[in-house]
Amino acid sequence: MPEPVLKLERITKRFGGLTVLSSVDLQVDANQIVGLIGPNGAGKSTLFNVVTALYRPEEGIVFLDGKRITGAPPHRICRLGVARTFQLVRTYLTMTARENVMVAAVYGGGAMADAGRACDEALELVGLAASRDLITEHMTLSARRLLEMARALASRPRVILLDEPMAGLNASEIEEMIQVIRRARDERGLSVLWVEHKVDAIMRVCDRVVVLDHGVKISDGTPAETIVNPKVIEAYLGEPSS
Amino acid sequence: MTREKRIIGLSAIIVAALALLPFVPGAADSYLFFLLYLFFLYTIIGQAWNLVAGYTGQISLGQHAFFGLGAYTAALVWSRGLFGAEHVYYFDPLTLIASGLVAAAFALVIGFPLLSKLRGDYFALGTLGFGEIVRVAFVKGGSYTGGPFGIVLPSSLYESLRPHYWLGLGLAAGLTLLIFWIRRSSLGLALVAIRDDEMAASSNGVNVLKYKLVAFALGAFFTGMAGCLQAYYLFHVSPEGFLNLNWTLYPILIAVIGGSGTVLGPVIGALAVTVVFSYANIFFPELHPIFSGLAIILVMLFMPNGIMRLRFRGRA
Amino acid sequence: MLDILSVRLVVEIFINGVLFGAMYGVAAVGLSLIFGTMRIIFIAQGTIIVLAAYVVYWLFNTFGLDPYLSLVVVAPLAFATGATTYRFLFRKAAAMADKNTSLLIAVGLMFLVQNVISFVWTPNPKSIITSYTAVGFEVFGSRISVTRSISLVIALAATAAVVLFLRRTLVGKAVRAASENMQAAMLMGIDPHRVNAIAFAIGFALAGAAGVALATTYPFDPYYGFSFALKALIALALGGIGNVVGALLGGILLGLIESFSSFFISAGWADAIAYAVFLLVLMFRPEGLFATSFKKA
Amino acid sequence: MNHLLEIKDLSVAYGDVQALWDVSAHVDEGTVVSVVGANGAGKSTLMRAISGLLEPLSGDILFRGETLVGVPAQEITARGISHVPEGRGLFTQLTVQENLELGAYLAHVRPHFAASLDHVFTLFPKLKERRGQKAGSLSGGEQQMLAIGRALIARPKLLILDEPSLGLSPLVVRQMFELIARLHDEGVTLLLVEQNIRQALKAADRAYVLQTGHVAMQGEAAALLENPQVQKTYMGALD
Amino acid sequence: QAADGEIVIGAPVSLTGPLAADGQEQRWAYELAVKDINEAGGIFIKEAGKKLPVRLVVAGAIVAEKYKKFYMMTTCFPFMWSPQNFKWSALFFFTAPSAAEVPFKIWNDLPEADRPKNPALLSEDTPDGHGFGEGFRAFAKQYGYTFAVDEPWAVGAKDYSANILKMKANNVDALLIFGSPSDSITLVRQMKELGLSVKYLHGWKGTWTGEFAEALGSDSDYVISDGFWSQDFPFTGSKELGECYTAEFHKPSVTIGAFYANAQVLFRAIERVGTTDSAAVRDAVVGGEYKDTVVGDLQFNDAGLALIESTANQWWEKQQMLFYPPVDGGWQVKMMKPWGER
Ligand SMILES: Nc1ncnc2c1ncn2[C@@H]1O[C@H](COP(=O)(O)OP(=O)(O)OP(=O)(O)O)[C@@H](O)[C@H]1O
Ligand SMILES: Nc1ncnc2c1ncn2[C@@H]1O[C@H](COP(=O)(O)OP(=O)(O)OP(=O)(O)O)[C@@H](O)[C@H]1O
Ligand SMILES: [Mg+2]
Ligand SMILES: [Mg+2]
Repeated sequence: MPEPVLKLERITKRFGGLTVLSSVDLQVDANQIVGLIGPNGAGKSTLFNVVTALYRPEEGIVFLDGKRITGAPPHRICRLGVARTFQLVRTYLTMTARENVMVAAVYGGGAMADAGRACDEALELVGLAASRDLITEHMTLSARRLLEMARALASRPRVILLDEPMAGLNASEIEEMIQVIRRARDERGLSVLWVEHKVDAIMRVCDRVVVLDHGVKISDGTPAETIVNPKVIEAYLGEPSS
Repeated sequence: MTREKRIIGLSAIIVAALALLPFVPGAADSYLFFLLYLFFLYTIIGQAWNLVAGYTGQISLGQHAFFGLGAYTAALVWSRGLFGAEHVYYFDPLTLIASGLVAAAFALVIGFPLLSKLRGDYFALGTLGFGEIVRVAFVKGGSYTGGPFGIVLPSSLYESLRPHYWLGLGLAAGLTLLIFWIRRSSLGLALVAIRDDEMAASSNGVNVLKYKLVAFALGAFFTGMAGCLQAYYLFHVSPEGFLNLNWTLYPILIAVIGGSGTVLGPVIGALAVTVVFSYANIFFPELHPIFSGLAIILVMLFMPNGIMRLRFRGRA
Repeated sequence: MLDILSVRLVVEIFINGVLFGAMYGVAAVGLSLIFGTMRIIFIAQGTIIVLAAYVVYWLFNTFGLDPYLSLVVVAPLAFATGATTYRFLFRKAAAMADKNTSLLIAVGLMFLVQNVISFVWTPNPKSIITSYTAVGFEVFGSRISVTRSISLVIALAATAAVVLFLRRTLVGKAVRAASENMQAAMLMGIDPHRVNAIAFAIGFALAGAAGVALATTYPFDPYYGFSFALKALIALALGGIGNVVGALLGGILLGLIESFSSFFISAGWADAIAYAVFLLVLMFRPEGLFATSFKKA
Repeated sequence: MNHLLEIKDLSVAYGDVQALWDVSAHVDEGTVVSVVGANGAGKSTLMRAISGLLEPLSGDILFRGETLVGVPAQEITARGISHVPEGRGLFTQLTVQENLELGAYLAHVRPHFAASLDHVFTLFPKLKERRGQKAGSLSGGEQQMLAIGRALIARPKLLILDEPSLGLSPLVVRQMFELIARLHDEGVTLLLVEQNIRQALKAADRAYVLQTGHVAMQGEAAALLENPQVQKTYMGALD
Repeated sequence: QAADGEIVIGAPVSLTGPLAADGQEQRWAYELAVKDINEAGGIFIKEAGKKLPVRLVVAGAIVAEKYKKFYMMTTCFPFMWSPQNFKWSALFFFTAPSAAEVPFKIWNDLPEADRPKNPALLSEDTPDGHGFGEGFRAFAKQYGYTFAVDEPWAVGAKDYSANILKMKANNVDALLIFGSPSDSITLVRQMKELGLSVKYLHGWKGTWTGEFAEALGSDSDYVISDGFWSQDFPFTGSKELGECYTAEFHKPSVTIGAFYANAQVLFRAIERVGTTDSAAVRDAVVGGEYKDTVVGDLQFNDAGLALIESTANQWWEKQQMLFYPPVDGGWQVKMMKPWGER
């Protein structure tokens, strides 16, 4: 069996007395899109922060392609092939869209010579090619969200962590975003770990879905299995309404 | 683009004209000539601070330490003949570089712990503390640093202000050019990314600590060389004259009045500060600090983004 | 050295350190308050304190007003000056994201005020002589200065007032809210400039109180404000920026560091030692020595 | 009839970039009005102009017959408009409790604070658990809850919600819309910006569709919900 | 410069910043000297063939050495000035060693019982503080005293309780201090607060300003100060100069004489050579003799240095009583009373 691209073992994270993640195991296989869902405050974003080394876990190990990456600083982790977006959008506000993406293209670990091309391709992929010279301070929130996606792609990662990329998009835009995610996987051979509250989208696109509740993994399976899991219904989905 | 080209062309002409000015008879003896020297010196320290704060977002309040370290390096190397007895020290390139390097080395040594641990105001305070420690260390340095009196250099070597003028011009223009280049290079990309959002930058693969250090050390390097240049002018390097907090205050004033985070801002700021300070000094000898204080306040009230950005307000 | 050491001596060094540190403390509390509104280090704080000391001096010499009594005049005057200063100098800058502007206005204000003082009252040091200045009293065999003890009381009262204001009153919370997100504060119905002006005014009133303490205890000159502000800054950082009680404690700690290192090492090194401790604290406890909670990264 | 809120030919610009052109709309007392539209259509801009965060270029905004143009934002809040802005506008350095207290900053709502607080805590029990924690350390969804809770405490006459469901889990989103329905029943007037268009239209009485700064469509929410063009452009295949 | 029918003299004087206090006395003395010379008709210049008036330009520092303009100085220590081998300046002042000897000479003239047993020295961390400190230590050795406490004195620290406690612990009975006016005032006040009494308190630089006595009131009594000059000097014009100053400022000065004399020398030098040519004026001063100035007779050596003697005054009811060098019928130094008995 091939190595999973990203593998998390027994991740535990506390803030003071508050345990936000307790012994979470999780893996993302090559070319898979894995959904990560759970109620607000379940610890999803915290898990991302642990993987990208913005937080240091109290316990647990993160492997990328079988190699341990816990302990490496954030920029190193990006260069090794883990890119991410942020739930509360963080673009470089004084830079243009293209410059934003260029940062990742130049420093993210891909070949320097290709940086310009990678940058333009990423902008093209998310559909922001026309806004490339806008200062991002003047872009709408959702455009910035797309920009973050482009930025993550431009660092040419092995795996990409998306934190609610569809928040604030309407149905048609969600449709486009799904295409972006799929194309990223299909054309770039990426693996995706994706946090989202738009359950329909998750269920349609993901190969597997992991559910967190109060920092504990309560379910891990195909979308079909997940959607009928009583624990998940109770903690997250609620009784299906009309 | 064409506008930019015009500015570059114009700047080149101005620099060339300034470089030729000392050949005009009588020019080198005028008060204006001295003011121009001061203008160059201010441009260097303003640009250096701007690189650290304007581009990288790290407010340094320890620039006086680098200025002093540069000056003391020159003075010590010279007064002790560290490069050999037969060496000529006055306007010696080796000493000049050494001054910059010593300042940069200190920046690296102190910058590593400060920048890896501290952010924002705390970093600013840390550099301030560092600057004061350096000052006290030189005051208490005994015979090695000349204590509070400092070190005196043989001022009889002084012939004219021309070499200072040219060196100042060269450094100021060179540094401005360097910053212009940095802004468009990938280095500049990293620096601005760090300024805008450190966390995002590190997640995009930017080695935040490394580039902060690079900017800090580069700023210190040029500030140190400016210190050396001023030592050649004053021939007396003392804590009072060189480790004075003014050398931290001035660059900030210069960069912010001109427009921090812009390439030409510190140049404009240096010009403004030179003019305001000198003319206030001539016309209101007793009141000039009042006048200067007022000038700072007025500029900040009416041109809060600096003179440089004034014209571009409202642009998308 | 050791043979002259006695418990009493150590106690005296300690007491003097605390009393002196309280001066730094009260300045640091003012800095902390203004930091809470403007997110800037208000570098002119020390100079405003010195200005207040000159006003106290002037009231004393012209009208024979007792320095402590003059607090009744000085504090409201300072309060009004603070509000006016905010209105005309900082209002516009407070709304801007870039804090350098406010910082520089403060620098300009410092230059301006210290030189105006120098112009009006000459640059020579001034001090106030009354029946209680330069007088000490004896407690358990240790001599303690009267005016310095009163300064400590002033510092404690001022800190308590500010803490109550910030933690207990809604306006205090509004100040902190407005400093973080001015637009959001407006959406709460807060007039950000009004609450900022109040905080600024209180910061100045504190400077007025500190000015009284300074004028009765030490000679002062127009340029002392800046070095005083620097020390207050260290006190602030020791206590943790934004932590008001910490600011006072930081000031007292700084006083102790200086007084013990002056005695046991050398007065010439006291400054460097204070700065070194400050750097170490910054490095290993950047949230200050007296902080109880962490900020989010 | 007199509208609670009336917007007349409103134009708004950011510097040189105009974001709204001659937008007219109105909200009647006790109704829920939804504003929908694509990203960048100008929805948030319209809300910011109403609550006084942006100064219009031209046009007028009337609230209970009085103009809001030129009135400072805090004064508009005092007149009874609460705006939960895009991006939430929390005070991240203050605790949850302090954020909520500031919701009752206005003198006339302060006496009701205790009761309102209980109400908010029953709506969002998570907030009660986290009341001593700094708002900045809350999860994204918890922050959204806090923002809404804080606005409710001010007991506004007009509540403006800019994408309240953003980042909330499905369960909580459902609760959110139930809450909106309940507020509607209680007679609170609501102006709702939502990307979740189907839900938004279901919850609303009237709706406006903004397109690149213009009002493209308006009318009864139920009618718009059935409108094939709206369905095609904004609801996609997913819903 | 003799252009345009007047003689322009530049005076770099600190009018702002921390040195402005000195600067103002300096300017006053220079302006008076210029006024006096102009009232006498000016200075005769050969090229002009007549006496020309003098105009004083007070401005920021001029670097004489660089511009090869002659620069007359005082109140600068020769130990700082001499090693530089300046060609374009001349200086008259006392040397730090000669001044540092003064207290020991005074002590040795005291009755056996009054001589300090445990003297202490506090000298400021500045160039002149260091210079003096060295001098005091050398003479203490020579005269057979040892300092029980010898500490550098932090500038502007405002809190000297650590120094004071240390002196108390060491039973210090005499104290030499070298520091700024502000610091000296602070120190004396805190000595009183903390109950440190000494029999002899002699200060340099910080204790001679009028502010010292003004700030301390009667607590300044007994304190001894150094000086460059005294209106009690038996030299021509001394008394008038002092009275003129006191009439205007209501306080005494021990510096204005030096500044006035500085101008006197320069004017006479110009008169001697009859030109304003810097090199000629310089040559007239260097190696020259100038008799009967307000500081007495000045003899410049070949390096351009003339030495004067440092003075000592005791504060008494806000007056400075000259007692060293002794003048006939002058003040006799008093031992300081403990604080409790005053
Ligand atoms: N720095 C911190 N200090 C204290 N508590 C924290 C901190 N960061 C996160 N938490 C808490 O940890 C919990 C998990 O937060 P996290 O942001 O991971 O949630 P989430 O699953 O991403 O939720 P959402 O879907 O709402 O974004 C929350 O309850 C939050 O309050
Ligand atoms: N601060 C700003 N500066 C300049 N332009 C802005 C600013 N904010 C918004 N805009 C522009 O105004 C237009 C309308 O933006 P607005 O935020 O109102 O859109 P929206 O409909 O709320 O979109 P979203 O659904 O993405 O929130 C957009 O074109 C946007 O680029
Ligand atoms: Mg989250
Ligand atoms: Mg919006």
